[in-house]
Amino acid sequence: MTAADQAENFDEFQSTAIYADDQALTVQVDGFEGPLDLLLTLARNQKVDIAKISILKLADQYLEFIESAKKLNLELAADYLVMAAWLAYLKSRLVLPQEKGSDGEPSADEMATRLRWRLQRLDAMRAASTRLMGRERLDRDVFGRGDPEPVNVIKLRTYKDTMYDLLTAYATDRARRLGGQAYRPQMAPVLAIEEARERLERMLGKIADWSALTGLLPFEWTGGARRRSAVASTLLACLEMARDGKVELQQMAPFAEIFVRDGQRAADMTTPSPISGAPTPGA
Amino acid sequence: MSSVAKMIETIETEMDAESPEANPEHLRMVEALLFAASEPLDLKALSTSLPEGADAPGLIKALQAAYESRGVNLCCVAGKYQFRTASDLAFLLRKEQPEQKRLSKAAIETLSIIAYHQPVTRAEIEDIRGVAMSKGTIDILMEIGWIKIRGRKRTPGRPVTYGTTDGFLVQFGLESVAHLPGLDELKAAGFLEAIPPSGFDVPNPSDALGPDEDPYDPNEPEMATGSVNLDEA
Amino acid sequence: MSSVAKMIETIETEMDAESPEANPEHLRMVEALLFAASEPLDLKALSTSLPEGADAPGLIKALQAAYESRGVNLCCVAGKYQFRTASDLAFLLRKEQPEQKRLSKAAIETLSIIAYHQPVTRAEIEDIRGVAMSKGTIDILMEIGWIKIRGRKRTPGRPVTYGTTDGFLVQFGLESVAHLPGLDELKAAGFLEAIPPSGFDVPNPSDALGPDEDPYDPNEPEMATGSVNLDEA
Repeated sequence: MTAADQAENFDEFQSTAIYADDQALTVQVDGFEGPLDLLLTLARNQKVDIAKISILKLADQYLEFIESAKKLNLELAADYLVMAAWLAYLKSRLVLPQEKGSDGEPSADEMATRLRWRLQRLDAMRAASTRLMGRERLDRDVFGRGDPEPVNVIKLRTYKDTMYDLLTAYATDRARRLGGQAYRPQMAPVLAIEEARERLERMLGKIADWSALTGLLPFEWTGGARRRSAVASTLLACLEMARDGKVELQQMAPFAEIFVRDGQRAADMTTPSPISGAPTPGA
Repeated sequence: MSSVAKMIETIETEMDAESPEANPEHLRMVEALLFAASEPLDLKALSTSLPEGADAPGLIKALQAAYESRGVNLCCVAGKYQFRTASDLAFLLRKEQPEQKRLSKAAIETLSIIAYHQPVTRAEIEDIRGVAMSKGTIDILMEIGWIKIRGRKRTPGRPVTYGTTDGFLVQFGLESVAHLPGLDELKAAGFLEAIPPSGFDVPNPSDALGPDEDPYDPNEPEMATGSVNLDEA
Repeated sequence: MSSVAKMIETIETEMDAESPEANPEHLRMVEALLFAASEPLDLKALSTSLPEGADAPGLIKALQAAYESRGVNLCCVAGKYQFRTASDLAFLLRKEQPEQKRLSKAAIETLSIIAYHQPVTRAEIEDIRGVAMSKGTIDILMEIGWIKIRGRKRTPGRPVTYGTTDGFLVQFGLESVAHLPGLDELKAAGFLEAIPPSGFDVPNPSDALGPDEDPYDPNEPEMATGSVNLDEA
């Protein structure tokens, strides 16, 4: 139950506590849903058609009712008091001779008619409500199929893939796989100078005194165009290293074999040239 | 001839009368479809499952007639069709409703007023009942799924208007709000007329938007929502 | 007299024959009870709900006869009774929902390789694609019905060979696999670069058994099946 419901029920409780202790007017302890509800109950007690009810008498009853509640020191919700004030005003106008209605204000009779009409309407709506709630309700009075048979949804799967998709997949997949190799930097048949120099530096100290340059070529670079490249690069590397004093070189004649030896070792001792009568190294 | 046979003969006669050409195979199909479904089905849903050219309205009529005096009836609720146990057999099947479902008197009255007066604003409901409404009343009815916010009145403050749902019609076994019990009497007596009675527009309970009603847009900007709160306060 | 009427007459006759005194009110009750029940009911359960002295077995028999040729039948399952849709109308409770899909990248690549390189084994597909294949890929293509196991390779382990089906030809609008475009056509159509990577060859696919391929016999003895598993693993 929500707080609002409780509040509403509390209102009911308050109005329920109102008893009429005179005129044999007994109000059922049902609780009232506001002043209009109380008025309707009072009107019913007049046992006349609400359409023909005496509003004057009704106002009296209501006001008496409120008075008795006050005597019992019952706290009344504000709207009951507002209704009481309004009814007192209406009563005073009803008993006074009718003055001509000035600037649109409804006459006392019109006000009484309006109140009567509202009571009738509330009464009619209550009756309609009872009829509505009296209907056979689903799952209380009437029942649907207790064990319904659900509809099986079968998915009819179709594929949007076309010939285009198939060929694209084939061509791109295979091109990617094979093309991966094609784009790998090709091993150019050239021995880089840096590579040759690195190699030579590693070999220094291990090579024989005055080794032939062509004997120092990498084993896999000993044929064809690869050999030419290896010779050129190794020679250039040797020249660089000779400049730095790391090796010494000898060549007896143009295009003749070039000999290499460790520059460090040359400084330590004097080894005879592999070729007698060779010019002094470093010349 | 037994009374059952007599009963069946009556059905037979009625079926022949109502739709002389009701295809028996199509009848079986509609019967199966409606029996199997857990929810009411409308003519459109039935038609999509039936062979082309099947006369769904005619078949429904024939079935309704055939089941009229049976333990199970074919009812029209919220414009859809559903087999339900006959209401006079409620005593046999009635199940106690869980207590929590019991609505307060205020909630029942509010539901009825919304049903008969829709579209109706909170202020109008309060005018009829002569009492301020606690916020919980509307909430409960919304939660059960019997009422909904259906629009806004084109009056100052643009108060939201309430109406009943299809779920309400299904629950109370009503074909449409036009079939509310006693609606015609209330209308004839002028009790469904606008509030105050001196007004000239006559709102009938209707699912269609009223002449001074805008459709409800839950994504309306803040300002408009503010006016709802004013209305609800 | 319509056939429905005739049908009803038959029921009537049967009902008279089976249980001349079937109480029509009791019949309605059994009908409603069975309809509303969430599970099949046995005679005992029915009897406790029916008025004293009601002949439950007789009523059931009468109802079964009455519903025999209807869209809904009263069935007996394990000694309990239940209304069920007539079996010949089961198709009404099936809804076919079209759904458009696309193959995954791996699946379409695999399919294209199978199409071009058939007959091809799983290991060969993996070799061509350069990646291991998930078991699901072949399964999906088999399920759609675009590929089939067409034979076994005469190599150790006798791996199964895959090929495409007629369904594949229909989907891709091919008259035969021999009509798949060759290398030059792929180039001309822009699927391949003008200079394809070295080693790119496009085979001429064929439905005919390969030179080292045996036809597939799904009933081969266990041992052979074992080798399939090795292949698939």
